[in-house]
Amino acid sequence: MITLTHFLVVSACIFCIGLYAVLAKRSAIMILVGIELMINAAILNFVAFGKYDKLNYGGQVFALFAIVLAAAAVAVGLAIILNVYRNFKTINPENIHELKD
Amino acid sequence: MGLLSILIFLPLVATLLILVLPTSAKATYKYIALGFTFLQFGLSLYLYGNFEASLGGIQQLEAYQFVEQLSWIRMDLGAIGKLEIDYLVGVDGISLPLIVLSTLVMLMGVGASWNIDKSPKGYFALLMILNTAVMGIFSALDFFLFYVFYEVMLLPLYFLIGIWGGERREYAAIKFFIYTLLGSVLMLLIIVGLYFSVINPVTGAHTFNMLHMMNPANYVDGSFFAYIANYHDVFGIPARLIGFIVLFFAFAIKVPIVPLHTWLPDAHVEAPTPVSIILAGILLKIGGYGIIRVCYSIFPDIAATTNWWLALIGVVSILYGALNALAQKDLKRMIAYSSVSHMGFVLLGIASLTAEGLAGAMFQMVSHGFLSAALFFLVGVLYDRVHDRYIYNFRGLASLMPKYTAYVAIAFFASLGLPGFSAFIGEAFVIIGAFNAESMTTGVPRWMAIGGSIGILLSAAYFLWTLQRMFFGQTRLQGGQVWKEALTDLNTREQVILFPALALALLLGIMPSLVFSNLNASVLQLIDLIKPYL
Amino acid sequence: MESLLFYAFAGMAIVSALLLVNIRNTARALFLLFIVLFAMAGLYLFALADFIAITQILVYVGGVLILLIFAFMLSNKELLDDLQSTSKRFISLPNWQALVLAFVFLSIMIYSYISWSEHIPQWIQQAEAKGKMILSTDNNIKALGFKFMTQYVLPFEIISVFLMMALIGAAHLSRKEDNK
Amino acid sequence: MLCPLLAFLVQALLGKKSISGNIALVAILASTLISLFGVFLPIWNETTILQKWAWFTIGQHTLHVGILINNLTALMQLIVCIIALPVHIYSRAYMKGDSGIHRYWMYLSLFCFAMLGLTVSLNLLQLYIFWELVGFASYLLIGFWFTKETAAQANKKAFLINRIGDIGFLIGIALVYANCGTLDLSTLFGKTSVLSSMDKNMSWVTFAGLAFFLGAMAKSAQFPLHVWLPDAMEGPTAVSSLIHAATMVAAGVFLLCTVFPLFNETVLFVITIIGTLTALSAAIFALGQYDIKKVLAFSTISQLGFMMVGVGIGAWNAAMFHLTTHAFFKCLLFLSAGAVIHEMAHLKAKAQLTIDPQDLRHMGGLRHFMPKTFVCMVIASLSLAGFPLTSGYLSKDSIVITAYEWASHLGTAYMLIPVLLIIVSLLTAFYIGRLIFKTFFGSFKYRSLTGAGISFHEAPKAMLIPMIFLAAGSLFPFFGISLTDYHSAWIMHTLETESSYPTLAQAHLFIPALLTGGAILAWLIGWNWYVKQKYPLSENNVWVHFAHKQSYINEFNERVFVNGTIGLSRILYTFDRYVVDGLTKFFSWFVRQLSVVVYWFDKHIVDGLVNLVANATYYIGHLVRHVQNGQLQTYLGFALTIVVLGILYLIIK
Repeated sequence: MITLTHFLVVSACIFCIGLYAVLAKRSAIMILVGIELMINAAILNFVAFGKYDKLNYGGQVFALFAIVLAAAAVAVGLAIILNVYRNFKTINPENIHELKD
Repeated sequence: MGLLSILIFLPLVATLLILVLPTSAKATYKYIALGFTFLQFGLSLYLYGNFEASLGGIQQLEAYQFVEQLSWIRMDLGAIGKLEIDYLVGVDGISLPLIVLSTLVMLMGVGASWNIDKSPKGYFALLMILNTAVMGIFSALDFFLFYVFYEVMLLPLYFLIGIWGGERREYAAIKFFIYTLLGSVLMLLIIVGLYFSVINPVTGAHTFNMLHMMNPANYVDGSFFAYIANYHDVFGIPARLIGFIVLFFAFAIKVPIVPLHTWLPDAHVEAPTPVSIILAGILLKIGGYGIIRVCYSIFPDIAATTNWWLALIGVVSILYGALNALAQKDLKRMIAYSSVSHMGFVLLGIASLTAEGLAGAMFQMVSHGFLSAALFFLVGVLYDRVHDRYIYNFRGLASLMPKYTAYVAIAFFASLGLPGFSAFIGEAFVIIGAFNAESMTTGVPRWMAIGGSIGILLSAAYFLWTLQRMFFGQTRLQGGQVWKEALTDLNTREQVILFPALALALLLGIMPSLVFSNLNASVLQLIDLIKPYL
Repeated sequence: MESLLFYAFAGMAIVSALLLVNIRNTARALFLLFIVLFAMAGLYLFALADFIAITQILVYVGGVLILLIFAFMLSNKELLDDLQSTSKRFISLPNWQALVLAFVFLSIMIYSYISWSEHIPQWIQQAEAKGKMILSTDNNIKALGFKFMTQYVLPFEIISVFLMMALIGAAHLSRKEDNK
Repeated sequence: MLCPLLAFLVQALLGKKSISGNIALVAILASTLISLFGVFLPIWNETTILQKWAWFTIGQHTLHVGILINNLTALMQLIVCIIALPVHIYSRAYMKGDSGIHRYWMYLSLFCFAMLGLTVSLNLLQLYIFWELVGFASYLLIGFWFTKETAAQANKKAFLINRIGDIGFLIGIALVYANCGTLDLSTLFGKTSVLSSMDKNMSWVTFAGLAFFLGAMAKSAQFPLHVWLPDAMEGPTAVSSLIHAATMVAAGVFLLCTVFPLFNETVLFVITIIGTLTALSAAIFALGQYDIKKVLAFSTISQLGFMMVGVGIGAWNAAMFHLTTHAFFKCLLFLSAGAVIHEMAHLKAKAQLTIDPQDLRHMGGLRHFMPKTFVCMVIASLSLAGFPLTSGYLSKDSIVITAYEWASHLGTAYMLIPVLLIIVSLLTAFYIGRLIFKTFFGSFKYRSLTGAGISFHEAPKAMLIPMIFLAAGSLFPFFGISLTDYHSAWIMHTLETESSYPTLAQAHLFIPALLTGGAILAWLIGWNWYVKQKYPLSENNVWVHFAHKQSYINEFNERVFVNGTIGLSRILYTFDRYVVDGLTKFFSWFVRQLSVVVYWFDKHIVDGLVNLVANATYYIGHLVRHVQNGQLQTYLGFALTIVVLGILYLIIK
């Protein structure tokens, strides 16, 4: 029997892996990948909880919204990365520290 | 203002005077000091002259003489009770000879410091403070007052050794200071303990009065140091025994007894001559005086049970000190060790708990007082001339300095207990008292007395050996011709200082009654105090 | 059987994700992401969200992943150098902070899930009790269609506009600017 | 008695001015007259005189000083005076021209005072005081020529060995005081003595007796404490004759006679044994000596041994008798030897010889030059050897015969003692004969010098007169008319003791005969050996060597006791320095280390806490600065950290 907790644990694992990638990776693309993983983990939670909301289908609906938003975010993010790459000739965020003065 | 207070605080006036006078009047300091000590000596002689010998003292205030009692500190501490500290001074047969001795030795000390030229202001001021403290110790009857004087004494000595001393003066001064401070801190603990155990029968308040502490009736039942129904113990040792041991320890450092003596040679060797004189002449006596006045009088029950150990320590000190003196190559160090040996006799005599032994111990203290002072002065004379004290560097001084040799020989023979001199009376009666102890069943076995008498033999050995090595034979000096010219015979000032000391040694040797008659009543009283516990 | 499959998918997702974050080669990492996303889609199925799973595959695998690969390829040359220069260690030193943080976060979450599972929220209990759960026999796609067009029509429209804005913005950003 | 004290004080005050010694001379003359006419004649055989003054009170006991004069003390006092007087006269000539002469007279007066004080002391403590003063005066006189290394050594040795005895004496006094509560001689040993009511076999009595005997042993140079006496010959000869022959060394015997009632059987037996041993060993040692004074010194020791035996066998009157006669003839011997040495020293100085003026080997044939000295010396020698018609004959025989009677009373094993004594007597005759022969017979080595303007002549009158006086005293009429019967001597009469054993008539006959015959035989041998040059033994003979070196007792003492004590003292000093002081130092080191630790604690922990606050602020600031490094990931991580912390807080709360 697959309970709610099963999903939640898996999603937590994925989320944390994504989190690690976001925090530790030296490539903007991998950071983006990390974000995707986190979003996926969130979607999994939506879906898992949505199982108990037959009336509104809130979980699945928002999962769809989230997927769309993620796709949009990836698109924008990749565009930014490409721009940055063009400007700095690197996608390692450590080397991109022009944000500070 | 009674006579004793004048005696105590007279040097303080001198201190003030010296401090007030500008440095340009440097030359007058020593005259001031000399004048005041002379005055003090005169006062003490007056005290001696008016002393009523038949009164005992010890634990009866009525039997004390020249008593002054003023309320000093009165404080209501609420739940703890009232703090009652008196300015209580008085003299009995135990303290009188020591007071006279102290004034005399002080006089010698001031005379010996005639050539001090390193900041004489501070020197003489400190010397006078020391003088006050010493007088205070010998006449204080309030334990708190006693302690205050005891502490006041430390400081000037520390500076006198540490500033005016020899090469390793700081080391010696620190050593001396730490040792003595250790003793006095321990003493303070017991004082506080006693304070809470004893009440003044008149006012009902806790008191520091030593005389009240000597009366078993004044102890609060169940208090820490109570006589009867005392269940207090520390690590299984009864509280009163602890108190006695700790107090004894404090005074034993001063005496000094053998395992605690190591400050003495260092302090003596490094101290300037006058300080050595005072150290040996007065300060060591404070130890003996403290044992009699404090340890024995306040804890007579313990004194009666522990005297075997005390006597053993005394005998060990005698032999150990003498043997160490035999091994010395430094004249001053030798005399320092001889002091250890001679003070061992004091302890043995005290521990014998016989009238002969106690009186002999007191006499030995007095005699050792000015004899060791004279000896240290004599070493100082030599050191002044050539700045060397190494025994093997001198030979045949007799033909070079006949007067000096005569004085040294007299002092040596007096110290080694030649009859006719005071040390003989002291040592002989200590030995006799120790022998007598078995008949009186005070618990000191005879072999200890025999051990002590071997110390007399050893003292003859090291003194005579030194005499032979340094003074007899053909003149041969380490420093050659330079020394030969530097080693002039005694001058008048030195003779004036030495002569009275040695004359006194002779006088007391021939007429010991000068001391014994004043002592006797007190000694008997003390024996009576202890006897019930034997 | 069902739970075995679930565990297989879950294991695949987690292991692949772990490999993903630890692999140095970005290209491989992206392919591992592909696997992760597939596995996730499989997991959605177990949550009875078949439409979401399909959308996941379509949008992510078909769109996002392609995009990422494109971007990777565009910045490839520099990226490879960069990868070479980084530390060969399995976990390079500055990463340990991230690792610790992630672990702490994970343990917090798992702890809270476990403590939470002991007293499940009321609405879930009610749903379970009343049988108002999505069942595997339900037609989810139809229900979703109805919901989108009725109850969620406004968010649906907004997200559509938003998506378009994003796409236009992305295109604008990534266009070559000669005048700069 | 106080006269010499006055003389001493006056001379001490006058210092160098009193060169002549007239004051001392007058003083001793006065003392002699007083003691003879004022004390001795009235007191002798009369009641005792007792005068005392309270000295001081200690505890409940009051000690007195005073004078106690009975037969014994009066006799002793007289001896001292009568011997001291000639010695004083003699010294005037002998010491003439010495640079330290004023000190000499001072010391001599001090000695006389102490010795006289010793004889008339009222109680044991007073006796002890004078006892030590005598030793002190002797110390000063032995070391009179203090620039001489050997003299300085000898006086130290003398004093120290006497000190050993003094300790014994003191212990004895203490024991008596502890047990009897008084030190008064008359109370202790008088007619109604405290002791008579006591059991004499108690251990303390034995112990005290031995302690007193130890004192006497050292003072009277008994084996093995005799070693100081030969060395003491470093002093001027006049001093040797007075102190180390006649008076001071006899003080030990005097002490034993005084405290005689205290002794029990055991102690007496020990005394006898030691006395015999001393007599024998010293006689043997005397045989091997070349120094004229050392021969005499050993003979003194030997004779003192006789006296001890006298005391030991209970015949203390015989001991006193021998003491008296011995004082005369031994003093004479020394004075005569002194005269010889005096002349030899003159000869040496004039002829610039490098010889020891006291060495027998350089003398010989002197009877031609110094006939009067020779006669005096011969009389004294005869007396020493116990030849009939001399005083020594009487006194020595009295001891030997009494010893014989004592031994025959007790049993055969005890016979060893009189037999040994007889042997010693014969040895005595032999060595004194050797001395005489070597000095006065034979041929004089330096005779050639005397012709060449360097005169070698008789001693001056000031030296001769006392010698002649003493020679007269060495003859028998001085002590008793009877030639053979010592019982009739007046000293023996007065100091009668109750003997517990019967008189043996035959002993009175054959022992004197044996002694006299033996002595003559010994002289014949000596004549043959030394005058006729038929010396049978080589110089390096083991036994001669053994005797010469005094059986290596000195070396033994040096090695065992002196080095032992000094070694012990060194070890103890090292112990003191490194262990006792080391402990102190260790303690101080420990405290210092502790303080270092505490300081470290203070610096790093306590102060560290303070610093930590500051540093924490700094580091947090630094941390925050670090966070604000413009890197998104760090920002993110930081934000997340805070979130995590917040969540953790919520969980834990």
